[in-house]
Amino acid sequence: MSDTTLKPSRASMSAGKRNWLVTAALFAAAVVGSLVVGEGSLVYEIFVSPFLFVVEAPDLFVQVIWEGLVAGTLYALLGLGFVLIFKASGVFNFAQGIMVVFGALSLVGFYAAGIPAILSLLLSIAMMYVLAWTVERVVLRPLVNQDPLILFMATIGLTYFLIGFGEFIFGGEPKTMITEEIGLPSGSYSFDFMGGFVSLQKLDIAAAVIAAILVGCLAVFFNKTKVGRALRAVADDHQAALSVGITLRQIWVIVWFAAGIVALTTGIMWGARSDVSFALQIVALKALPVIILGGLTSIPGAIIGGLIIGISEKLAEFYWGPLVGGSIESWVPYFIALGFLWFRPQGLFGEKIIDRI
Amino acid sequence: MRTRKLLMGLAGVAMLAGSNFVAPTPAGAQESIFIPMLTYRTGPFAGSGTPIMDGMHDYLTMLNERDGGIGGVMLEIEECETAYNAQKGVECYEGVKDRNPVVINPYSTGITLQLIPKAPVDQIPILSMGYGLSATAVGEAFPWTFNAPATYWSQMSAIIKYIDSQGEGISGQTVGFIYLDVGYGREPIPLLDQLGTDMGFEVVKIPVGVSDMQNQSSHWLQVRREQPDWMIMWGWGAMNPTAIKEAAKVNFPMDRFIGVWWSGGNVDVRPAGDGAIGYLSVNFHGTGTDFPAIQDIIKYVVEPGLSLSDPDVVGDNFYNRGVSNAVAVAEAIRTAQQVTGVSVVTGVEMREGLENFNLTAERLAEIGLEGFMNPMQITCEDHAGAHPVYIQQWDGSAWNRVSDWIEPMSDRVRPMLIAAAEEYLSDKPEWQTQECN
Amino acid sequence: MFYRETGQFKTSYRTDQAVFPIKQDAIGIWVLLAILFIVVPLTFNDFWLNSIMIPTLIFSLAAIGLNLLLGYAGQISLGTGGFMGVGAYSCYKLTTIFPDVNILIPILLSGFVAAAVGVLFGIPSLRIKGFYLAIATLASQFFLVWAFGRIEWLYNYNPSGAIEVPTRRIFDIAVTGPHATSMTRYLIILSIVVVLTWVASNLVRGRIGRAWMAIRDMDIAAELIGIKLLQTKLTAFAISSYYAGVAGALMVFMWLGAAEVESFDINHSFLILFMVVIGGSGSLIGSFMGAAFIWVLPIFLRSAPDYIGLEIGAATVEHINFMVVGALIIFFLIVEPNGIARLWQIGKEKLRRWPFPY
Amino acid sequence: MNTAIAEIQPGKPILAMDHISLSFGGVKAIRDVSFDIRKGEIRAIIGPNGAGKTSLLNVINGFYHPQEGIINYKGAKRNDMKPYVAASQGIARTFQNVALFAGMSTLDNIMSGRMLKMKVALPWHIIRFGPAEREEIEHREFVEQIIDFLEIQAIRRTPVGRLPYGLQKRVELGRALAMEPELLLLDEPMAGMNLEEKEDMSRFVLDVNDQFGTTIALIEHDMGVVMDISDRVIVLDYGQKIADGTPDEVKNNQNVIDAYLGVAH
Repeated sequence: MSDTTLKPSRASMSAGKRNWLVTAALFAAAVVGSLVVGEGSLVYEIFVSPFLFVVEAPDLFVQVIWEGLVAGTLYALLGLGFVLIFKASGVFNFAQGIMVVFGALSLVGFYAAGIPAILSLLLSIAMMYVLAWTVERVVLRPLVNQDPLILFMATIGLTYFLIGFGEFIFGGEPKTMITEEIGLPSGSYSFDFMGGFVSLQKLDIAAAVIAAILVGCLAVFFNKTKVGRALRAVADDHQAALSVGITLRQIWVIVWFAAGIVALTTGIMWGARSDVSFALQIVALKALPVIILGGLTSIPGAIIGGLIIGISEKLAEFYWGPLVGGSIESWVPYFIALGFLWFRPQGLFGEKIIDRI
Repeated sequence: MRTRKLLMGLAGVAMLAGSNFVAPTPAGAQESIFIPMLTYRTGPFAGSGTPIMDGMHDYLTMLNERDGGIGGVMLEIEECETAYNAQKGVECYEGVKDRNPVVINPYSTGITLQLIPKAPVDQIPILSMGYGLSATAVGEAFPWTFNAPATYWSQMSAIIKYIDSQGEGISGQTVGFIYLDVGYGREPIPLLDQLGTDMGFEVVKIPVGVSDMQNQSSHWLQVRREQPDWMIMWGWGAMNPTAIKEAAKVNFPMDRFIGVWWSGGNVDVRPAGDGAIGYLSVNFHGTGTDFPAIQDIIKYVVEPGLSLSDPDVVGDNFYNRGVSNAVAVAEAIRTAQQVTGVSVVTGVEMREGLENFNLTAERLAEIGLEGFMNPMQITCEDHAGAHPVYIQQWDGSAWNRVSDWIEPMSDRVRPMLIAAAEEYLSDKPEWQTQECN
Repeated sequence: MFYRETGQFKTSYRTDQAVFPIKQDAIGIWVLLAILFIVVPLTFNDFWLNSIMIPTLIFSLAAIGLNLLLGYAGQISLGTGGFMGVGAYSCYKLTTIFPDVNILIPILLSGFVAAAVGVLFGIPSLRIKGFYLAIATLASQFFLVWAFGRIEWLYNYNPSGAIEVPTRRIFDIAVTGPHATSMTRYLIILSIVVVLTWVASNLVRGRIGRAWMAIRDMDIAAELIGIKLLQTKLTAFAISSYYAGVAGALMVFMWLGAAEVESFDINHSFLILFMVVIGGSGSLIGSFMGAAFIWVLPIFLRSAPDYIGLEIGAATVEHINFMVVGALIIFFLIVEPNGIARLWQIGKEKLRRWPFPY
Repeated sequence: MNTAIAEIQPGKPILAMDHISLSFGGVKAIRDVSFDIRKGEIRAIIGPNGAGKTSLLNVINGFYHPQEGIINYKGAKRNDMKPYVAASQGIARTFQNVALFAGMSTLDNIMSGRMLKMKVALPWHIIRFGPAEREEIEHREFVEQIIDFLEIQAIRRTPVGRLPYGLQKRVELGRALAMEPELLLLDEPMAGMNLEEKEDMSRFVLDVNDQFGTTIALIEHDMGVVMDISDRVIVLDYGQKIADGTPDEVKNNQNVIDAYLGVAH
């Protein structure tokens, strides 16, 4: 090997040990706490009562997990958009959130203009392509080789622009997603479960299925097609990508387009769950803890990160939120991500950050 | 390099232009009544805001078009966009305050809170109609702030009264309170807690953070766990339709789910489709277009294309909310003209007008709004008036009134308002109060 | 011609290390201060003072804080809004607990509370870098905003959940609350900002600034020349948060007059970050230019249609505003990624040589 | 750390490495290497690419911690010394790929080498008056001497990122010298230089050694330079020491010749 210098993993070794110690300490505290301090005390409320309730109402527990899974799927889709772009172009694309809104709005907008639903869907996909092409031409190309922070800022600028542009065209008021028109199911399956019931929304099931199909398509695209392989190559080596006969510019358009399709899908799903409004981009912020948890460059990371964040935030809000007055979902995901990052600073699946000197 | 030069040139031009651009200066001899509107047609709350602003704008424009203003004086209506952002709101206020605005409608509890202390100094009354700080209903303590037709506390007490009147009564029941986790949503909590103790019902509070407005699944599982008998919602913007959808998802009975009057927009219930049928919300004015005044709006404003509103939205609940607000402003101006004898009224006269405000049933009929609202009176002591409200129900396409006018529990609310006002003033020794006789 | 340093020879290291080694710059800054302290208060109306000068100064201060962290120490933070909130709430607590103490003392002390919180949330910077750190700092942003709403003690159990600024006087002149004139408030803010800017420039020119820049440019090498990373990064977080805290306290006490939790939301963090990057990261002057640009541009745009006599609805103006601001930000980043401060510097270089091009 | 560190007499070992091994995961970078560096000498470390030379320097200044073996510096065992502690005990270095602070000027870069010597506390820096200013001027004077010594007066104010490679190397040496090190580690100080620059650099290295009595350990590929300026040479190959001695001894060592000519092991 050359004189490249990998930092030995002293930190992670001791980190493992520390991790174990913390777990042990928490466990011990829980046991001691539940023995020493009785019902109603803080320790009891934190370490015992939620688990008792899990046992008491297993149907709710399953329901919470399911809701977390669905939210997690959508977070994963949001995160996927970020990761696709970051991996191929090193751009941390803050505009992913507004792209979600923009995609959903154009779909609803086309439909409202009297275009049939399926044609509207195709047109909105075309719209995402136009967006990708324009972004590459107007924003990325002049900023090539700039500092990542500058590119990040530029995507915030893009966000502002798209907010104004979207509201200018579609108006600021919320719209109803054309759920049935594009063939999404409504209603729910309910079944009895251990003395209670679990209800699964058909829409949520569809969301999970569509997300899985989308991820599958992306996987095929990346692994089986020439363009896809070039995209993977570009992350490692720009020269290699060029040798396949695809320019960097084309690759950027393609990844932004792919991220646009992911955004459109997310927009449809989330829009169907609530409504299509500019407030949706606030939800998109939830993708941030997801991608740092999974690793900025890893597609599996985004998916697993999304599920971890989704499930754990719902569990936290449901079982522990009421203890501190609720609404802890806004910050819990970040702390979960921080916890993971402390032990793996590059995220679960991210490329190892190597200190070189 | 050339672009750099160009940019520097541009910067230079911008600076020059900037030096010329002077803030709006006070007009000399004023010939119209200036009514600034702080709007939010953008941002996450635009869905609720836009129809309100349209309704308000259109009614006032209609007065200009049909009657040539009020008392022969034209109204100058100007919008300033705040996007529900408190800082932009203050900026808008600073921009208009030197132009003798007759009244400020802040349209955000956050902006209202910032303007309350400024109002007496700048002598511009604030009309926070159906929102803002409940305590400002105490006229002695807040001479310049008005929050008719009722405070949030009055409204909450009316909701509790409604619940109490249904079936077995409220005692021993559990009431869930889901609210947007900002000042607005937290406002009614003290009263709710108080009534809970007094009337023997349990309160379960479920805050929804702004970032989770459209992500409420865990909140509604909380509801499923606690199994409250009733749900009350203090929601706003994108939170409302999401909550209604989630409520349907957990099979919460819609006819036991009551929204504040800001959670009763048509845009709030439509996305939930059939799931929203049966949902209740509080209101203090009529919906639909079956009022002569609203027909006039359509005739003089909407049809000539002077309105920003989608014609379909005219008559929607929030559109009519805006109309009711405009009616209050217009009638207060008229009262001010009568009381003070000044035709081009400004803030000082307007305050008189508001304190002598008395919108009788006859007057409502006169202006083409018979039965649109309950008669409304504001006095020096009571700047809100504790007016009755009613409950309406969504049937899938329109709102239907399902209750009589419900009087709030003023005997309980008023002492709490006075206590809150006293507390507000406690650390403000220089606060300007007034005596009422 | 006039901007030339020829003939100014430094005879001691002290003069060589001065803030403005070129004489014209030093004179320029005194003239500027004279304008800001004397001409502006006498000539500007309330709108200019309240809606332009005061917010620009306050945001400049916050931007300087973030610039110390981002531009000098190289640590990205998206938690500025939260830290401003810590300053505002601490100031509120301090002045309501000690109502008779001169209000300037709580304002300046509240920065220390923000600094302490900043250090706490700066700890992850030890292991996490770049965008990972940026997002990790969002933890502080969201947690703090949540805590401001949830801990009722912070807002003295007000039913409105907001903090309302009481009137405070210095020598019988109202400096906060509704009775304080915009001129008084402007002068106080200006004085604080000038002093704290001077302090910042002292810090960045000395040992501490060099340590920050060293970890920014190459943290491993910095460690190898004897810089303690943890201590240096945390110092940067502390001082940066101090500035943000004081800016937050000033924002509520000297500008807004009351504040809800939302006054410190994530949009603020982005706003300040914009100011730093557009102004020029690693430049104190840039912080002022960025703040002025980002704050004044929308106000300018909003009143522009009036001046050219166009009738456009307020909402449409706001939409166009968003588009123009977004487009201008991208345009600026393309033309000069190092910010307005760099343009300023290039302009000065040109001026030094003028009228001889080379 | 042991604070009572003995003064080492010239000619006695200032640093002794005893059976040092370092590995990353499964890869062994250094295997069982022992050698010493005597005070006042110029010690060269040579070897083919990937021989573990830089890793060895990284071990010496505490960036890596060997899994096995003992490091003895100035009479004290110090295996897990942190880099900044190493720096504070007089070990300075330059890097194979220049590790300057690109955004800072030459002056600031070299001033940063004085960091450890500057003690004035934060409050004084805030007002930059009295002690802080005096200290700044005092160290500035020292740094100006280094700038004169390295003949880089003209680039004092230039951000180092804009300097050509040769000058950057020189600035980096300046930064290391500003630390007034007892042991100076130079990682390929002449890489990528033309003949003239190499001569200049060699002169600086010898002058530093002469004038300040600084002990120097350097990695260098140019055999001519190594043979000219070093007192003793150690040769590494595949992480193992294959020779140790004066330049002449090493030159004639069969292992060294094999390693450099690539004879199969």
